[in-house]
Amino acid sequence: MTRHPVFSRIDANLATLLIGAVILWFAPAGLKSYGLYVISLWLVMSIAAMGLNLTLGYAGLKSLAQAAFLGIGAYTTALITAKGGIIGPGWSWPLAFVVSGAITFFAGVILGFPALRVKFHYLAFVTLSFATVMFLIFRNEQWLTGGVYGFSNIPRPSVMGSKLDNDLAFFRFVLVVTVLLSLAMWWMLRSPWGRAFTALRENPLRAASLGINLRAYTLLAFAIGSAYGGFAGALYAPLVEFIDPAPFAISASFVLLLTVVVGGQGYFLGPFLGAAFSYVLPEVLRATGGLYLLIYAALVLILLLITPQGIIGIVEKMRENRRQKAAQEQRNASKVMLEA
Amino acid sequence: MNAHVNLPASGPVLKVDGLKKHFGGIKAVDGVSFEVFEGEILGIIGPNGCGKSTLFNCILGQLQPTEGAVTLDGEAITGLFPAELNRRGVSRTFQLLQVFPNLTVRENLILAGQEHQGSMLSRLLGPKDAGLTAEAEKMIGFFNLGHLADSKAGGLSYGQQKLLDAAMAFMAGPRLVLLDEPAGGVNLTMLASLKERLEAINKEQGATFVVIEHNMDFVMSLCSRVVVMAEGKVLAIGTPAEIRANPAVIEAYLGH
Amino acid sequence: MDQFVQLILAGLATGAIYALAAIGFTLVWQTSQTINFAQGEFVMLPAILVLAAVKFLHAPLPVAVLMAVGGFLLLFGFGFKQYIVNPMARHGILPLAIATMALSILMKESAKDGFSAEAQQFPSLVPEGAIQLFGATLSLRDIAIFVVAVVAIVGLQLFVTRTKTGRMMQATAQNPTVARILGISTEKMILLTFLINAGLAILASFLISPVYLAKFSNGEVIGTAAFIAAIVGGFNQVRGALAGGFIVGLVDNLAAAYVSSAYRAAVPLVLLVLVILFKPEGLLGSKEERTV
Amino acid sequence: MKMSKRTALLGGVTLTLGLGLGAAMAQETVKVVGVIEMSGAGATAGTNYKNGAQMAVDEINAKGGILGKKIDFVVYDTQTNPGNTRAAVQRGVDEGAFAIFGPVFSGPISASMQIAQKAGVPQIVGGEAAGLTKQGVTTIFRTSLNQADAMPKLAEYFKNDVKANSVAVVWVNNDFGKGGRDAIIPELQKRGIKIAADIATESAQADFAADAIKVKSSNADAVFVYLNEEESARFLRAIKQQGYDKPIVGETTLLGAKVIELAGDAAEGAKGHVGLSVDAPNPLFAEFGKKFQAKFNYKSDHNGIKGYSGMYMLKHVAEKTGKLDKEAWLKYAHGAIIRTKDEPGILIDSKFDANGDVDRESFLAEVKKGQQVITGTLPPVNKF
Repeated sequence: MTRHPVFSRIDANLATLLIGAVILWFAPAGLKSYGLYVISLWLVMSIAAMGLNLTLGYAGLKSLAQAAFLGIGAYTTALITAKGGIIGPGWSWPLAFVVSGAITFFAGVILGFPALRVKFHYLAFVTLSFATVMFLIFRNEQWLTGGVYGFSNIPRPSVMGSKLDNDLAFFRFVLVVTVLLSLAMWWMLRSPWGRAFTALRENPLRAASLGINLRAYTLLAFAIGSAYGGFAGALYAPLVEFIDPAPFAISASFVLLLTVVVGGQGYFLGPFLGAAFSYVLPEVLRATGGLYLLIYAALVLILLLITPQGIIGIVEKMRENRRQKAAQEQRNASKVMLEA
Repeated sequence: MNAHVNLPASGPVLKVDGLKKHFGGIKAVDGVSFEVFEGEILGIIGPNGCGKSTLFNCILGQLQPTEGAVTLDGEAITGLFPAELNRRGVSRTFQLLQVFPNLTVRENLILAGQEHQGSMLSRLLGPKDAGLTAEAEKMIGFFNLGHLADSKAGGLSYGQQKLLDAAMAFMAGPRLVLLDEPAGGVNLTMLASLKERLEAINKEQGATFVVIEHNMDFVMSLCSRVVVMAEGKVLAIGTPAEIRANPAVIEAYLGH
Repeated sequence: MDQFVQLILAGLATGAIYALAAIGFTLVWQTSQTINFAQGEFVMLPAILVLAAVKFLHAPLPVAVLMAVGGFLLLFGFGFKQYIVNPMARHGILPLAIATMALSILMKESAKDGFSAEAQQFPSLVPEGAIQLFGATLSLRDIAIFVVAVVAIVGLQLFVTRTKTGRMMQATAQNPTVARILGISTEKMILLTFLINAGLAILASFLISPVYLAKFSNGEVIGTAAFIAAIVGGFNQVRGALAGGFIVGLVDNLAAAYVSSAYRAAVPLVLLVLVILFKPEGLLGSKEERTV
Repeated sequence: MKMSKRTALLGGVTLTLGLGLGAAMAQETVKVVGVIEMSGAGATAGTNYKNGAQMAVDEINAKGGILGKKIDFVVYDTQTNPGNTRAAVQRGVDEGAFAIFGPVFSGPISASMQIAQKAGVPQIVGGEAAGLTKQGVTTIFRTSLNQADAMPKLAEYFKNDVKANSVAVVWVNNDFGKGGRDAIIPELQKRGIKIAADIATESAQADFAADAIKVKSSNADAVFVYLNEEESARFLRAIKQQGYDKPIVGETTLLGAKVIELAGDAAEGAKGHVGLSVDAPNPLFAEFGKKFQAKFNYKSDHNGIKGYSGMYMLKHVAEKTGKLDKEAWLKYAHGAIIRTKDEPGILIDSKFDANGDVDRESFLAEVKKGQQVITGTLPPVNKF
């Protein structure tokens, strides 16, 4: 049997992921706290974007609530791990991680139900409303979340009895979690589920006629995508060590949407590129002084004008051109075969 | 090919009984009844707007019938969702092209069969092809798509997509296949090969077909029996020879 | 009771502004499938341009207004369509929507860095003062906002339904393919809707800036309100956007007073979610046909 | 795919390089990193704070700098986002800053002050929320009065001068506004004053009609307005439209130059307590105001004064210790009393206590004929 491009592409995704992980493990040795903070943030936001990429990029469901899920995860983690943690410092973070994922998973299921009834901009609106309500809860329910004053002194997790107060150690911890979550996502996307999600996006009616349970896959896409937001939140809280409602506002959900689109929706590596663009590039541009947001916005515009499919779209366009050429030759050949 | 008219002793695979679908005052389907038996190819013909497509959509759960019943092997399936029907062995092809353009031909075929394999969980944890590669390769070979197996379906020609669409309908080893204008827009050479493939797969899989078609020659040579519809009602049912000789049919087709 | 009347009247004035923004939003969506996330910034910028022309070019106010109107129509009516929407339209709704998001940052930051980070007074065309109505105090400014907005909207509606160009525009919005077959220059009609959108934004800008003050960040609130109002109205109906604007303005004011000021922002949204779940085509919109 | 792998690697390398540099270039300057709200909700306050600080830096450098070394003042925008603020403070620390200057909003300060403390870098902030100096952070210094000190003064004012038996409180729902609200309400109640309405508003809110109507129908004897600048102006306009005629009382921002300019006639008669003001009866404030106006072409508000005097505080303490040593700086600054006769740039005699809180005179003021008029001077909480 011949090698199929799609299957080999998935393998290339895996290879890039693993090679990238090894490089990242060693690369930041010379970085100071700030650099480590920025690349840790990059990975954390990549996880959140990966979730949104599943919901939006693969399954085609427009969600404007990813930052709210990030917030649910972050606050859950803060509550579980703060002040020595509920079950001692060693196990509090793993518990928080699991609970954050579970809560956001079920919130995603609930939010997914409207997705069964309404499509398109109404779905965006329903998720937008959810995000607004969550933001207001974070801000107003001071007894629980610390309200506008925020939640401070969130501890870093401990691994085998030692707390990851060292920024490099914490970065590597984030890296390991990111790789594990990416592997799980990679596996899922190449499994029959991944194909079903794509089918859901491309043609739900046809998908239904092939026995694909639209209801189950829609809810799953929403729930798993949301859970990745929650997982990212479980890392965000100890990374910043302080949370308040601001990073979970509507505008933050829009930035995540931008991240996924700029990176390349529906591509496995898109969220990593997008998050580098959305969260690392502004840090680099900050050196250009007061105009950096202007420059950033102009870059987004130019990039989208050049390649509306996102950064990965450039690569994909070249591959597609090559494939089209090959396909054309094959078509010519096939005509001869059929007519013969 | 239309020789095995001798009907089997067992009950019908599909039974449509007094099916009605009204849109406000318009009676698109108005009391249609017929039966389809094991292994046969039943054609449904009729002039445009006679209610063929609405009938199909009612049988397939895309529309809720106003009245009447549909049974599959004696079990009521009236108004079941398309996905549920498919999992019970009813599959279909589409009048307009409905393949997944960004998946390859092989992936389209695997997708068409995967939901019939195992459980949700086993589909997540099991192999990525859901154990269907061999089956897909067989179908690819059968429909002469071998050289295109790794091309994206969106890049195929119209006729090739039509073949793929049909191949997808057969992936899960269906009990009953409803084909919506399989010959529409397909050129003559391709048409012969399509007809031959359909006949072969009908024999090989033992599946039962219902075909909606405009192309009379295609229907008359492919089908063992034909239902003629007009204005939402059944005008006649019979073998192609009987239909050709039926004055009401001639009237409906040629009388104006 | 007079508190209630007062809230209703204030809500109508705010709602009129939202309606202006939402109508432009809807028009642009209808003709070119553009979700303009920069709509709020479209309303923010014209006032800033006027002030900038006065400050930097020392233009007298009427000249500055003319310059701002001309410049804005050119840049954000014609230019927006030509250089952002046209190249991206065929790549789907989302990349274009994200591009407008970038545009909104660009407009906001340009206004801040190029003009001022501070709020500025904007001259009012209407004198200060108030009248008493149903026991409630009603400012002349609110009345003027309401009247001007309603006149503009009624004028637009008359234009669309009573003139040949208007009907051609509507035909383009409803079915561009058929319109093209009928010999309508759809390109020109689409441009016209973009110009009308820019014009409505200018009007809204001049009406509210005296009250809200001219500031680079003003678009955030208005943009969201316009988006919500357009959805309430069904997204594809000018009449719907009009009603949507008023509903959002009213519900917002009543919610602030009677429900909870801390959860004020959520009340209209939650109400509307319920509406959407039970009437997915919006309050006045028509069902989008499902094609098999 | 080869391409994207290569691109990804390249990106990683560029990133690593880009973030790793920066610290290396230590020169004969004093590096002060401004971590300030230049965009987002705090942009106006941040811009003033930065401009004030910049003006001080230019003056100091023109006169030879601190201990003969020029100040290298760079500003990183925080977008008024705590995460970004944290990153920017971390960056400043990594780059070897002698001090961190900012931010102004209290949430971002809470998010970032542990970073500065961990590194032992002084942080001079513009925040007023009471909690900031209560968490045992040893590196933080305020440039304005703590809400906990300002609000009792104001409650007294409500009781004795306004003679109100009931007050409607309008506050902005961020840490600044909430902090003020949480501080004033118990002080008012302690003095037997009823809270007739307790109204939260959004930051960057544009339409205040509903809130104004609510205040009016609460029939309180007076209203206390605790909002940011533009919102104060919009609220004043909205309540004026309702024909409101009872006392409107505020704290510092409400009586600021910017609010008076923006609100126009609607600001007339507003009164209250002012921490810092270019209109204070103090020639140094007036001179600062003139210089600022000349340089930036608009009138400074209290945040401009905070930035300016804060930078001079930094300079003064460094010169007092006679060396550029952070530890020594911190040691001297805790408990430092800086008088204008020694350091005119501080603008007003100030005492910094062990928590980093500042104590100084403050003023009672009223808006008359479009001007802030100081009607009285209140002594510091603890005389020094």
